[in-house]
Amino acid sequence: MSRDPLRVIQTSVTQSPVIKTDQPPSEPAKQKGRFRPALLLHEDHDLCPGCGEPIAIRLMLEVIEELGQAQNSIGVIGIGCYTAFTSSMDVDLVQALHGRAPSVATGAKRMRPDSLIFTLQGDGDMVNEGLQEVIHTAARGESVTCILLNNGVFGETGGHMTATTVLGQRTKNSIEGRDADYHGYPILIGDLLAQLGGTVYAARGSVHDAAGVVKTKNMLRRAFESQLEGGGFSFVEILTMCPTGWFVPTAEGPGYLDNVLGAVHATGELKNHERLVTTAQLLAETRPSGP
Amino acid sequence: MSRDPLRVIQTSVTQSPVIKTDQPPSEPAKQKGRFRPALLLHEDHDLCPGCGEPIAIRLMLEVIEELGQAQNSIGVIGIGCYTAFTSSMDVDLVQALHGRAPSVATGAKRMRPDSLIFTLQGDGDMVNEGLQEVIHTAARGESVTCILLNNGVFGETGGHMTATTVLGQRTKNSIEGRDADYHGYPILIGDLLAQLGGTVYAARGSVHDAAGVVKTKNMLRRAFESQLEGGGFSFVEILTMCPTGWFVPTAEGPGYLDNVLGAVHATGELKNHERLVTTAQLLAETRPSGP
Amino acid sequence: MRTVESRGTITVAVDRCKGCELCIPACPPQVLRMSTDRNELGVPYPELLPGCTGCGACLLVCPDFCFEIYQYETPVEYEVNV
Amino acid sequence: MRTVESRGTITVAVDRCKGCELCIPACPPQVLRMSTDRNELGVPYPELLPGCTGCGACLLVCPDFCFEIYQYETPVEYEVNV
Amino acid sequence: MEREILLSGVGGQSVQLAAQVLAHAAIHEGRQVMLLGTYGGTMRGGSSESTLVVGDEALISPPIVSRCWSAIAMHHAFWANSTSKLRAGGVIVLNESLFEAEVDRDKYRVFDVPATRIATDLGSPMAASMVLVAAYAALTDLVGVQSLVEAMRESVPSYRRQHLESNEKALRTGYDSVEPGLAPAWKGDCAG
Amino acid sequence: MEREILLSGVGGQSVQLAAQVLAHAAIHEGRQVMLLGTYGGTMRGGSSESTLVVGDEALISPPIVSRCWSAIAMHHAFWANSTSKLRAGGVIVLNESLFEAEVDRDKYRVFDVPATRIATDLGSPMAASMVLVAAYAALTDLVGVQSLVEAMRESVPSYRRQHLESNEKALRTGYDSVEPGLAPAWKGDCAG
Amino acid sequence: MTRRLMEGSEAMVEAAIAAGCRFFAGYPMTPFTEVLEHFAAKLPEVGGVCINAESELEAVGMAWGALATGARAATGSTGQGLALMQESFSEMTRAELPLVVFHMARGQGDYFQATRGGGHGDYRHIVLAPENVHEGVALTQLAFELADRWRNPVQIYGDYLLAHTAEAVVIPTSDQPERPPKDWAVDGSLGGSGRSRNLNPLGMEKGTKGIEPEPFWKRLQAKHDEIAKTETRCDTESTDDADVVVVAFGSMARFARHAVRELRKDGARVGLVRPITLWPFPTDALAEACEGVKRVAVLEQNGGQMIDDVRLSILGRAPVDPIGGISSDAAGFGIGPIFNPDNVRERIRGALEGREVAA
Amino acid sequence: MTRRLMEGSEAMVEAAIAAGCRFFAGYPMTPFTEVLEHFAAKLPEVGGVCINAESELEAVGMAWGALATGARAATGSTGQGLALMQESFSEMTRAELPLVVFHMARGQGDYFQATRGGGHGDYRHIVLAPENVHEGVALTQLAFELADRWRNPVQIYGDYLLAHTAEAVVIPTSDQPERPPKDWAVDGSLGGSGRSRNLNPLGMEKGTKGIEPEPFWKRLQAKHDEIAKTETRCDTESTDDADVVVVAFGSMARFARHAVRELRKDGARVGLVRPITLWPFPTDALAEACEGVKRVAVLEQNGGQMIDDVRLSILGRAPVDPIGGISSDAAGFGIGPIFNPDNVRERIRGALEGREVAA
Ligand SMILES: Cc1ncc(C[n+]2csc(CCOP(=O)(O)OP(=O)(O)O)c2C)c(N)n1
Ligand SMILES: Cc1ncc(C[n+]2csc(CCOP(=O)(O)OP(=O)(O)O)c2C)c(N)n1
Ligand code: SF4
Ligand code: SF4
Ligand code: SF4
Ligand code: SF4
Repeated sequence: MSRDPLRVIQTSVTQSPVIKTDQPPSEPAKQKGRFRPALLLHEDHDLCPGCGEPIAIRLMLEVIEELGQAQNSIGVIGIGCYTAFTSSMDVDLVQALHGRAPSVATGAKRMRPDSLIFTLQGDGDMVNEGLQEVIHTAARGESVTCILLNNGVFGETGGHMTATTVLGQRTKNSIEGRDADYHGYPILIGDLLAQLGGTVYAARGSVHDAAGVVKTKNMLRRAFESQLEGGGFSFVEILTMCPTGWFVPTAEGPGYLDNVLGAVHATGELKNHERLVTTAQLLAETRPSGP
Repeated sequence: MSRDPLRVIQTSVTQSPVIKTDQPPSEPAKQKGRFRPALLLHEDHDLCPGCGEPIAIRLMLEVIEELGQAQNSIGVIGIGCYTAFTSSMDVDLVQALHGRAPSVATGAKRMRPDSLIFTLQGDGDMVNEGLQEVIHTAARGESVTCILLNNGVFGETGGHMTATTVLGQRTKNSIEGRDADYHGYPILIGDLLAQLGGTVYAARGSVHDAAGVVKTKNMLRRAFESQLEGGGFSFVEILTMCPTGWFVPTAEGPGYLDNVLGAVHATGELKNHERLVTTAQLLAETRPSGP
Repeated sequence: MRTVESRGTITVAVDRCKGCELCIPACPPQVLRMSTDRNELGVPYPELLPGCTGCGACLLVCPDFCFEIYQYETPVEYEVNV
Repeated sequence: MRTVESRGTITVAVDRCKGCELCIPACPPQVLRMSTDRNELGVPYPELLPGCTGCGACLLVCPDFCFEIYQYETPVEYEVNV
Repeated sequence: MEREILLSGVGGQSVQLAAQVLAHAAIHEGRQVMLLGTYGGTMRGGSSESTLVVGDEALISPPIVSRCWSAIAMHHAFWANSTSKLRAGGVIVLNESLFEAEVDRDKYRVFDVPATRIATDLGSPMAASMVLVAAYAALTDLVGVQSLVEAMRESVPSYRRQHLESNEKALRTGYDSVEPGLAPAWKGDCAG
Repeated sequence: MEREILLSGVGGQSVQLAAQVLAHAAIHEGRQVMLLGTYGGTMRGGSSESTLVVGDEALISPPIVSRCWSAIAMHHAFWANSTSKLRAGGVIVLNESLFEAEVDRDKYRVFDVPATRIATDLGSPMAASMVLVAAYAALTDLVGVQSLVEAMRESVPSYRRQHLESNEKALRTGYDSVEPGLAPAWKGDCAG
Repeated sequence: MTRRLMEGSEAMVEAAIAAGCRFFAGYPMTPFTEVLEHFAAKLPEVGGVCINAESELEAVGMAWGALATGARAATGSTGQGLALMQESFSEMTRAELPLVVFHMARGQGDYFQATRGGGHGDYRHIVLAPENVHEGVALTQLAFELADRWRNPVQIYGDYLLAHTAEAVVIPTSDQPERPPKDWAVDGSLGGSGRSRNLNPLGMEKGTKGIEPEPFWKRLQAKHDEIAKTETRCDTESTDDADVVVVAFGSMARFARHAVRELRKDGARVGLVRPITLWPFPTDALAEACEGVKRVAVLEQNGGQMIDDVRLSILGRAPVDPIGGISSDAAGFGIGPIFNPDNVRERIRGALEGREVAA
Repeated sequence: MTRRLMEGSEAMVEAAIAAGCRFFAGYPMTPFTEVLEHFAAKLPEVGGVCINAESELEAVGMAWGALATGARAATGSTGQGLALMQESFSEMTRAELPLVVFHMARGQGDYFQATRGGGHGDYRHIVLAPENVHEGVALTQLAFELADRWRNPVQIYGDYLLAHTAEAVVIPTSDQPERPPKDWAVDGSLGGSGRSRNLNPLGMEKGTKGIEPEPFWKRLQAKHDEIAKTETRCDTESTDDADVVVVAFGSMARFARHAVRELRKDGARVGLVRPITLWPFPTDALAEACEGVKRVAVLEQNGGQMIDDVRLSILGRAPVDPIGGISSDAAGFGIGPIFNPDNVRERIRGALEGREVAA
């Protein structure tokens, strides 16, 4: 738990009336959003306060529903904090071992070529333990969609460094910050995957703010659509907050994501069929002044 | 054996005298080259006629000798046809499992930071079974040199497709030629490695002709030098002939290499400290008219 | 005193809120603030002030599925002390 | 008849040769050709004609370590029927 | 002789720190100790428990016990586990300020210590667990107050160094807040 | 009854093909067969051997034998292994054109067939192994010539279809080149 | 039903396809390579898929995915490659996936790997060890049946000799028993309904929170107990009046059988017990066959592995002695000099004479 | 020599470093994670290196490289992660590398994995199972000694309780016995001389052609026989007059010992045998301790694995019954409800009364 129980919450207290929000409004109103996406069986989960993973999972489920694929999808789930959602996601699932989801997805797709097959993995799962699996799956051009929840740490085991941890980032086993000489450099997995012949779509989004969430949802939609068109491998990386693993106060998660992870793993589309963009180019465009 | 025993050798028979070559010349002459490099215990080996791997191994051993590293080198050897040379290479060696050499090299380097540590691997070994190892080792910026003998097939087990086999290439299990839809696309491993933060040197050479051999030797020298300077990860990929695995007549190996493998895995330097070049750029430069 | 119009409103599942505060900066008109009270989990939760536009940004960023969003057919007005 | 100068020469370990022919096209002055005889392994091996420059290209491409290279202090001349 | 002590409370109440302080203090006094902390749930407000065994010589007790000699309760929330293991006649030292459950005062020797109030009065409400273990130490003579203070200095992680003073004050105040030796640990045999 | 046949020669002499033709022919004639080919070395010119067992019913022999009833030798080079396994009185059919080793003609029943010469005369020197197995078949009555021809048609890989005719001619010529039934396989018990 | 001459690897692949196998993934390694090659050539002809996986880890993962959709699917390798699959093997057993594994071993040194596994926790694979190509065909088809029946992985333990020996075999076609419906598989159709599935190795149920491994694992254990009770298979020959019973499996048993018959001809009182299932080991059948024998001689091509199971069956009622041992060719592919009828007969004769037989 | 309160994971890491371990690589997994964390924190302080490897496969490979240079080096994981290392484990045993493995298991279900392995071929690891943190320290140091002495991997089989229980321990410093010189290691200095080395698992020699695995593997087998003869370790208590002997290892033995002492107080004739080396299993010591007993009760937290070794030791001379079973907490980390003194005592009492004890 990163939240310091002694920290006093600072809110701007105005004289305004506080509006009752414990039930739907009595005035005539149209419901525009529900607690949970249709494809979630219940809202409860044990993930930490301020974790970005549930936000990403919502998006993914919404897109599946919106594309009419609720009854035509098989998800292959890695091992990480998000695994807790396997009991509440209302799509058919296969639990894979840590790192192994892309191969499992491959086998499923080859036997059910018309189903929407996706993986859900963390950065530890995909870029550490299972790096080879996802690269080979992309090179092979499997028509599956791999979704990466990238928080730059192993959340589940307590916040250790992964292959995407950015330089200087403090983690449980790089307590002075990731040091290039001792720990090496982060891998920009999106760049590696985008350039492979079998990849048709690759993008990197983020859930640190509402605009990021909206953009990320569009990426997920495009990725799934590419798969349904049968083209080849598609990939969406989603930067998610892990205040617990980052040792930052919960509320500072989004800012830390944007300033630290986002300054290296820049968001944007990396490949859309013929168009190929590198992270370096994205960074130059979106953060011309540098991190 | 790819060589058809019935094929008649066509040589241009002239009226010239055939010069005796069974012993050194009696006329005063300076010896410019010896049968085997100094660091090879004997010349015998069981590799196929026309195999490119012994040529590459010669270069590697010559460079080690020339850099004065004969008594300061540890080679970590993968599993493939070239493994047969572990009994004749006169440097300290560690035999690794198929795919695992880069990690073994890492452990050795960390304990002996001043030694020249290199791996010798085939494409099956490095780009199939152990893809993840070499990428992580490069990202980590380990000061080791990984040497890839890339013939686009598993030679040792009989010529099956690997992750570098180019489209259309016939192999034992892609007998109609590698088909992108069924088998996926080749991986340009040099490009993946060059772009990683921990890589200081990456190049792709070839032994299909004498000029290629000379260039490749320079690449090996630069790679080893980068390591000795302590900079980070270095990598040399060497395209080698495997007439047996390619199902082509032995003498056609070099041409096949150049026209088929070389048209995709273009040769040249991919990274030299700050300078980064992609294979696509190399192709545009060296084969402007396309394969 | 001034009048503030709410074009929309929300319901909040207070007892599911883990108090992460992600919703607070996400709200474009800045009409969410953390309570001084604590919920069953022992943490403060968001309270709504007048001026909600029903944009759903809070819902988008909340990791705990605490929000429902409504858009009024006719905006509702509140008197506010500034 | 014409005179051909050899600036260098080679020794060939004939019985180690596997007959791959890689040395033949590698030789810049094209003075190597495959024998009609066969060696212990049952394959033809390279024969040297006049005109060797001692460049060592054959050595560079031979997978079986069959070549030694020499450069003459004074070039040697051969009479050749064309 | 071996004494089992179960500490329990709610995550965030420094139950584990209190257990460590007691353990380190016992080591200072030459005893053998064994300590196993367990946490329930991933959220703040989950259970925090610790099993501590202190003895004269090589311990026989495994790290999870079925019966125990005494219990320290910072809160009633996760008290059920402790109470199920306590031997009849066992010693209970509870944080009167927060503890709201029923306790069979005939079966056990119960001591109420207003630990949170004492700590709040000292200006450091987070040091309530220090008050409580110190009171426990005094009541049972398990360890002396000086050992506790030194043990606390060892146990507090470096990034919490600013709390050393207030913790020491809490320990000393807690130790003095009860009548010492009412339930001696090292005299007589295991109660019940 | 089971008959073990060891075929041997030098890589490139089509020893394995010959063994397969014999095996397929035996299947045609309703027999059980077992066949295991082994190669020595990676280079051309290494050994090429094959163990074939043919029998009336479920075979008892394992795929590697210690003793055998007969041997077919395309060349003397790797002959030692066969000769060490041959039972006294065993049948040897050898390629007289190339075979240059000593054979104990008192101990074994030896038949010399100039297989390479016959094949060369037919214009297809590579079909020598066909000549030799056919001669073997005739001498031992192991299988008939028609079975051999059909078996050959099944065994030749598709990219060698151009050799079907010459192979057939080699088989028939080989079959007719010896006096049939001199060393019958299916009469009497295992020699030696 | 024509007989065709096929090497074991080809025959078993044909048998698998006839049994409905539609997916295979593998990575080459001698002597397993030909199994992969035959699947690669033949599966597309029946609309199946064979992937030349980039490694053994990926191969087993692909099989996992194919199995999850309800297809009959398999992978394989030699012991080295299977070593890499151990985590998947144990978890697939827990996920109750009917995997079939073609293990073409480099000899018999992988008995422990096959029967005890190197995964974590309590799990077992059914292990079938064919003696020859005919049985290779039959046991391949049985493997798919058993895998489905028990929802448990089944390994076929072969070796170089099985893979490379050709015999004239008949591949039985689809007179297969009715297959149990795979009401546990995922086809993607059950989302959005609350009845979607989660195929997992932890016993995790949809709609609940947390997992309860203990009852789940105990249920698996009970299943394994049931398999152990009902699925042992064993072949005995001439044990009734035997002084010495030889125990051997797979290719080694072929040599043992030959020797036993030859020795019987000489009047020796020797019998053979051949476990067909290495797990569950035919403990009872072996114990029964060895009642009253003077000695049990274990002929295995390794340093002594199956002998544990033999001793566990005999439990001291007769001396149990090894007459096999480590034996390898120069390439390490597993065709050691022990595979020689004379050699084997001498070893058994040694046991008959009460001599100690050197490995 | 001050006593310090340390959790098992920390104490064992300190013991390893005091024993000269200078390299560690691992990948996090509960309950092994803290071992990695402590190595990561402490090794750099002594000039050593700890790499947060990107996977278990890479971790074991790195340890391989470090060991090859002659350093004392280790890796570790839980059973799941070790499953991935099986190929390396068997080949490192053949390459005779003195690897030390910290196995912090999720319970005792990995007994087969530890003692039989899931690698290929014939090989064994020495397996040490500490009962408590004090012994964890001692056996860690012994592990490095044995690994070097035998040039063979040594595993330390611990679990959640061992890793997380804190005790006041003393870490013995460098009063280590003289270390044998590593005249087999490679330091890069021997090239160009004809005496360069090739550290390999195949018995391949420099300057020769081809390999000769059989004699090489037989030599390893002989080494393992020698280890089995000389390195068994076993702890017995109150077995002299016992009617029932309980056999248990590791954390489970802690509970068994407690129960045996309590039951002895009540006059029950019960004893304890605790194998300290799981391989080599203390067959003789166990057989001796169980002479004349009415029953041997095997208390292990799994579906029945060590019981094979117990039965192989007793060979029918007394009934051998399981009194443990599968037992897990909800997270699957291995602290099942069987770890309860009352529960254990009742199980042993059941064995004393001749009742069948349900798992
Ligand atoms: C083979 C294997 N090694 C290690 C683990 C332990 N493990 C479980 S989750 C996890 C980290 C997950 O990190 P990540 O994938 O980044 O997801 P997050 O928890 O951050 O969501 C690890 C290392 C495992 N389950 N399997
Ligand atoms: C884990 C494992 N899988 C498979 C093999 C079998 N194997 C040995 S060499 C080899 C292929 C080697 O190919 P490559 O690395 O390209 O080298 P080449 O033989 O072409 O030189 C394979 C698959 C092995 N040794 N280990
Ligand atoms: S540890 Fe990080 S990733 Fe895991 S639930 Fe907590 S915040 Fe999310
Ligand atoms: S198979 Fe290929 S790589 Fe191997 S020795 Fe032959 S030609 Fe070379
Ligand atoms: S974002 Fe959700 S969980 Fe976080 S404070 Fe707001 S309502 Fe609570
Ligand atoms: S290159 Fe070497 S092996 Fe090949 S033909 Fe020439 S001499 Fe012979």
